[in-house]
Amino acid sequence: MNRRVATIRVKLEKSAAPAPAPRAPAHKRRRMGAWREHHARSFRASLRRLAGRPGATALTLLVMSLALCLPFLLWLLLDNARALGGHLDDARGIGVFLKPEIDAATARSFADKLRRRTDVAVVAIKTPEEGLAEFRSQSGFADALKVLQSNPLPTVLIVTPKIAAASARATPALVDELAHDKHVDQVQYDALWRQRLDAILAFTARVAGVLAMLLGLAALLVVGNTVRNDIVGRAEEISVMQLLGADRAFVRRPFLYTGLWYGALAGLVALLLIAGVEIALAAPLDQLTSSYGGRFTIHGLSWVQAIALFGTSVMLGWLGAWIATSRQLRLGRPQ
Amino acid sequence: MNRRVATIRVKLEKSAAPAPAPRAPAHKRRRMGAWREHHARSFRASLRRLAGRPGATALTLLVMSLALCLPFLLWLLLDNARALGGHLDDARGIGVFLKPEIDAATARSFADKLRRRTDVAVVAIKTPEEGLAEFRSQSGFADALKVLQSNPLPTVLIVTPKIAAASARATPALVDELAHDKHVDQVQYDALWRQRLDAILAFTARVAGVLAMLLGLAALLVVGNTVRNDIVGRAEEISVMQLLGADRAFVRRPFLYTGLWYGALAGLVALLLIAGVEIALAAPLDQLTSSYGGRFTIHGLSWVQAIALFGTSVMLGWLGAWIATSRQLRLGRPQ
Amino acid sequence: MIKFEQVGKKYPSGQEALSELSFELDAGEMAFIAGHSGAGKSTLLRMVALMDRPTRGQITVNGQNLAKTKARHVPRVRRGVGMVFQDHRLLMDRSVFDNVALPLEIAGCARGEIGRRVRAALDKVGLLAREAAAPVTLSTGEQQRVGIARAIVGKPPVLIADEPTGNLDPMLSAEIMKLFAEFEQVGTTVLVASHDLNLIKRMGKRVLVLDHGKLIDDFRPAAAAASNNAVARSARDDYPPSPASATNGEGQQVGAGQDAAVPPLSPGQGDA
Amino acid sequence: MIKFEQVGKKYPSGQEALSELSFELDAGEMAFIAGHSGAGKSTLLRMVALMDRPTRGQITVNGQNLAKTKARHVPRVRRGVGMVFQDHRLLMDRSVFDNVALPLEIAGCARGEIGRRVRAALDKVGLLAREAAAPVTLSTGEQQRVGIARAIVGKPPVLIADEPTGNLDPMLSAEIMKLFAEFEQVGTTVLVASHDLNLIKRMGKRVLVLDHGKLIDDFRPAAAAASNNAVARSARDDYPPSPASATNGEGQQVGAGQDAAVPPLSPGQGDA
Ligand SMILES: Nc1ncnc2c1ncn2[C@@H]1O[C@H](COP(=O)(O)OP(=O)(O)OP(=O)(O)O)[C@@H](O)[C@H]1O
Ligand SMILES: Nc1ncnc2c1ncn2[C@@H]1O[C@H](COP(=O)(O)OP(=O)(O)OP(=O)(O)O)[C@@H](O)[C@H]1O
Ligand SMILES: [Mg+2]
Ligand SMILES: [Mg+2]
Repeated sequence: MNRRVATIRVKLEKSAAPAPAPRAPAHKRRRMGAWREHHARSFRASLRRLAGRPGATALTLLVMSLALCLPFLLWLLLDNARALGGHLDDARGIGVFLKPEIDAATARSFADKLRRRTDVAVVAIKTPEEGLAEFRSQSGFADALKVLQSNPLPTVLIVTPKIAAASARATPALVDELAHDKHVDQVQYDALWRQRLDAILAFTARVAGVLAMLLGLAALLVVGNTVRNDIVGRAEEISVMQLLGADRAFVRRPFLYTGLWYGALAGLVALLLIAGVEIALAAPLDQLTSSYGGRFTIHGLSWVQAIALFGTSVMLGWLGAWIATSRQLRLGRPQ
Repeated sequence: MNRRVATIRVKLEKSAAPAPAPRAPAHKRRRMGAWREHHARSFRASLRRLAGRPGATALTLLVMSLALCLPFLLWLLLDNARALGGHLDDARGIGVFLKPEIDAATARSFADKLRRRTDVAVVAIKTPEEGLAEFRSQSGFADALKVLQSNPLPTVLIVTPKIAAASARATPALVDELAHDKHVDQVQYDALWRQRLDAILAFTARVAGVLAMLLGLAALLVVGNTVRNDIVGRAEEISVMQLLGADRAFVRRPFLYTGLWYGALAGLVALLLIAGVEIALAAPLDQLTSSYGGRFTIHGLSWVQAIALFGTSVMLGWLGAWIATSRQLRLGRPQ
Repeated sequence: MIKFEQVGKKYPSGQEALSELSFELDAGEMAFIAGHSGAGKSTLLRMVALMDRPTRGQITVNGQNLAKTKARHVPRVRRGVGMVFQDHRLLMDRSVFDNVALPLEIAGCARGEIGRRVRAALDKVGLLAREAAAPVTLSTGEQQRVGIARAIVGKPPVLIADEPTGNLDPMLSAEIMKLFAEFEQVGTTVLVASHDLNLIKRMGKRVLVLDHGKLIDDFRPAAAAASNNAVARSARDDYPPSPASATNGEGQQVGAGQDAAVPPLSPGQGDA
Repeated sequence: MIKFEQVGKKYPSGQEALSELSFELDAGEMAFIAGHSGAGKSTLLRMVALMDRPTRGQITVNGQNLAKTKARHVPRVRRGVGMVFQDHRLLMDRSVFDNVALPLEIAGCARGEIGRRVRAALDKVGLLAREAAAPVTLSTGEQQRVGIARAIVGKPPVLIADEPTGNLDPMLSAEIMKLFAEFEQVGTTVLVASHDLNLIKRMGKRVLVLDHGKLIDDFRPAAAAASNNAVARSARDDYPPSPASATNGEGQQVGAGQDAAVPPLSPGQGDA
């Protein structure tokens, strides 16, 4: 058996029997153990603290989770409103009635010209024949139109403008230009309806944006304030530990765990609240969706978003605790 | 001079010279003075306390005022949305095309019949002549219609259904009934558009309602929690005062003033925030309003509502302080 | 003025702090409570000030039966008792002046009178110069003196003090005890818990000795009129630490009429 | 082990608590700090534990120049100093056991060792039976003893105590002082601030006397080996208060070899 084999055998034996960390000196091993133990103790002790005053903890968690879930709810609302706005776009076609003398070929080339414009998304051509058939089936004038000897209808182009959901300003310019084109007899555009819808969407988006911003701020403030209050109430404990020679990490540990617990629990409560709100909104959402014939599905919180919310909450709790302890730790320095 | 005159003169003299409260014994007067002085001192001292830790006070006020103004903002949003919904109602007329053989008198009696229905708000009659004129001016068929020898249009009734803004369900039944009436040729009702709008409004109202409820809860919790934390931090002060023989009212006074100050300041900040939001929303509101040709004015917070918000805030602060001190005061009783 | 009848106190933890305690203190009488650490001295004083209620027996203070005092009358009873706490219990966010003024504010005194009486009290404990200071900037002994000033400022009919001289040097201790004795002279009932046996001896007052919650001795010196001035003088001699002079001072005093006043205490009680 | 060189401390309020203070304590030496209330005893001890920094001069503790200690090394210095605080500073929401265990936890001791050493320390101050109690349910003297157990549990090379016997009865005080003296014997430097001049006298140790922040005397007894057992015995005789026996006990002691050790202190210093 050569040396390499021996080495391998030693390695195998080593991995088979999990020996204690090999080269750390005894006192260092002991300190590592104590360190791990202190983590475990801080973890349990901070949870016990919260459980020890259930009223105060519940209050704090409710405030924190409300502040956390409200921006998410608003964001959901906004996101869905935007999707809704997108779906409403296809009802926004501009009816362009060409002059009666324009023939099919000219109409087609004019349509191609329009299609190359940057502010136009789709151009559909409706021939006079199609127009008459549609008119007959839709309007209440079926009988009246029977008396017509010839088809008096012109070619109609249905132009869908390419605009952002939020801005309703692009359309009027396009409509104006189309109206003054030499091929065009008249432009029909249900401007009132469309402006209203656009305005409503823009208004909602703006309100939701402002509210979400305020609520995000509130979430931060509430978390910070909560952990700060907790720590101010334990200032004596911190200062005694400092006087006994505890370093910053040791003093911080239980508070950071407290922050983590607050964050994790508040995150869970927030997720529950959001689920509750989604259930409460199921009925009107259903109605809204059915009016779109199933083309449009409202989306709730995805798994990824739920995890992001939870992570944000935990991080906020931890960060709040970190900031608040830093302040208190500075007070314990010798002057 | 008889007795009555004398009495009157005495009364006059009394009211002219405001004498000190006449019959209170000296020590009672002194205690009253001390009581008033303690009120004044508590009032000033509580303000000084808040001013003495500007960071913490600002944090608390921000959280409180955010929690206070958000439900109000949502309520404003909801209220305006409802008003908007109301204004959109008049675009909801159902076009009822009567059969060509119906003459003007029959049409009028049919309209009267419809007006007596509970689910109908307004019925307008459009004669064939009015219809043709409108059709000429609106549609792109002006030239085409010139060739018509007689007026082929029937009488049209514009029926506005009487429904709550939130429920879009009533209309289909009415439309169905109208469509099957023996006088009616065809019913035109842009059901899709209307359903969509109704659904959006219902959805928004539900969301706003849920959010407002959550936020109202948050406001209460935040105020309670804030004052509770403040008092827990001053538990020693309370217990010392109790040991020195202060009664409940005396111990409570400075805390109630603190609660009042918090409430009043948070109320002011909330009003400022609402004003800021109103300014931020001015642009999209303008757009929204202009699409209604000025017929519809968005309303902000009225004076009465502003005062109500302020009063709510002050009351919440006071109440929170009262509840929180009660708990602490019970701890100071001898066992 | 203070009357204990078969008083017992058992804490919820099961600790029996006092048992079968009976004694009576007349108006204007001064007495010390002595006893080992944990003997029940603080518990006894806490019950006089209605900070705690006994689990058995009756306590009467200022003619008021404390067992029958309703919760809303507790403040009135406490206002009649000036208390020096073993741990001062000063309000750290108020100035020395405001701390001492607190009992007067609670009693509803007028502003001018408060200022006058607070300054008089601070002068008595030698802290007039520090009236604007924050309590944290005082030494522990100075804090204790502020606590004493707060207890006496309202001139209460009953004055109780828990270890008022624990953090004071011997000379100051003697001066503070003299101050308490002065209150006795104007008719105040004074009850002081103390470990300072030398000082208690010199004061020549009645001594209640507690041992594990039981009253094991109630010693009344025959010649209670040992001059208070002598106490202060002998204490001054005693400081700074000079064993010879101290022993002399003490020896003199014992020889000069206090030998007869030796309390007939049974030796060898409780180790703590 | 502890070396002060021209140390001065002026508080931000303008109060000059210490000035021109110089002394040196060897490893394994025990000394008392005496002085009137507000003389600067606590201030001096606070600076040894790096709770405060001097405004002038140099302090060396355990061979470490405190002026040059960076903020992140402060904890290490403090771990080398066991401190008994004048106001105990126990954590009220932890049991007696957990309070005493705190320094060992901070030092990173193993669980089993913590238990053993905490019980040993509690036994030394006579509170082993109360290890599970909450500090609020203890008498003030018991709390102070828990604070002493916490200071000695880590066996620090330097032990400082601010008025450790202020709330203890004379017998217990003597026992606690004996405990400190035992630490001296195992090489610990011990510095104790105290008002109890009788006790200081009997201990026969070095005494630093402060007056208004100045070191006015540094008295080293010639015969420093006054038996500690004798101290405890005489204290036991001294309790309960029996002027006759106390005087006898003291007289004997003075006669029996301490007369030569009378500190040559100048009389008539500062009224507080
Ligand atoms: N933080 C502080 N700010 C200002 N002055 C202070 C502060 N701490 C103490 N002092 C003052 O410094 C002086 C010395 O205080 P120190 O606490 O050292 O006295 P001491 O000798 O311990 O007295 P005692 O025996 O009463 O405890 C006192 O006059 C005190 O008022
Ligand atoms: N709140 C409490 N709950 C349970 N036990 C208590 C409580 N307060 C005091 N004790 C116990 O009652 C006994 C008497 O306590 P007390 O404080 O009256 O002693 P003391 O004579 O004042 O002692 P010291 O001189 O040390 O202050 C002690 O053993 C103490 O542990
Ligand atoms: Mg006590
Ligand atoms: Mg001190």
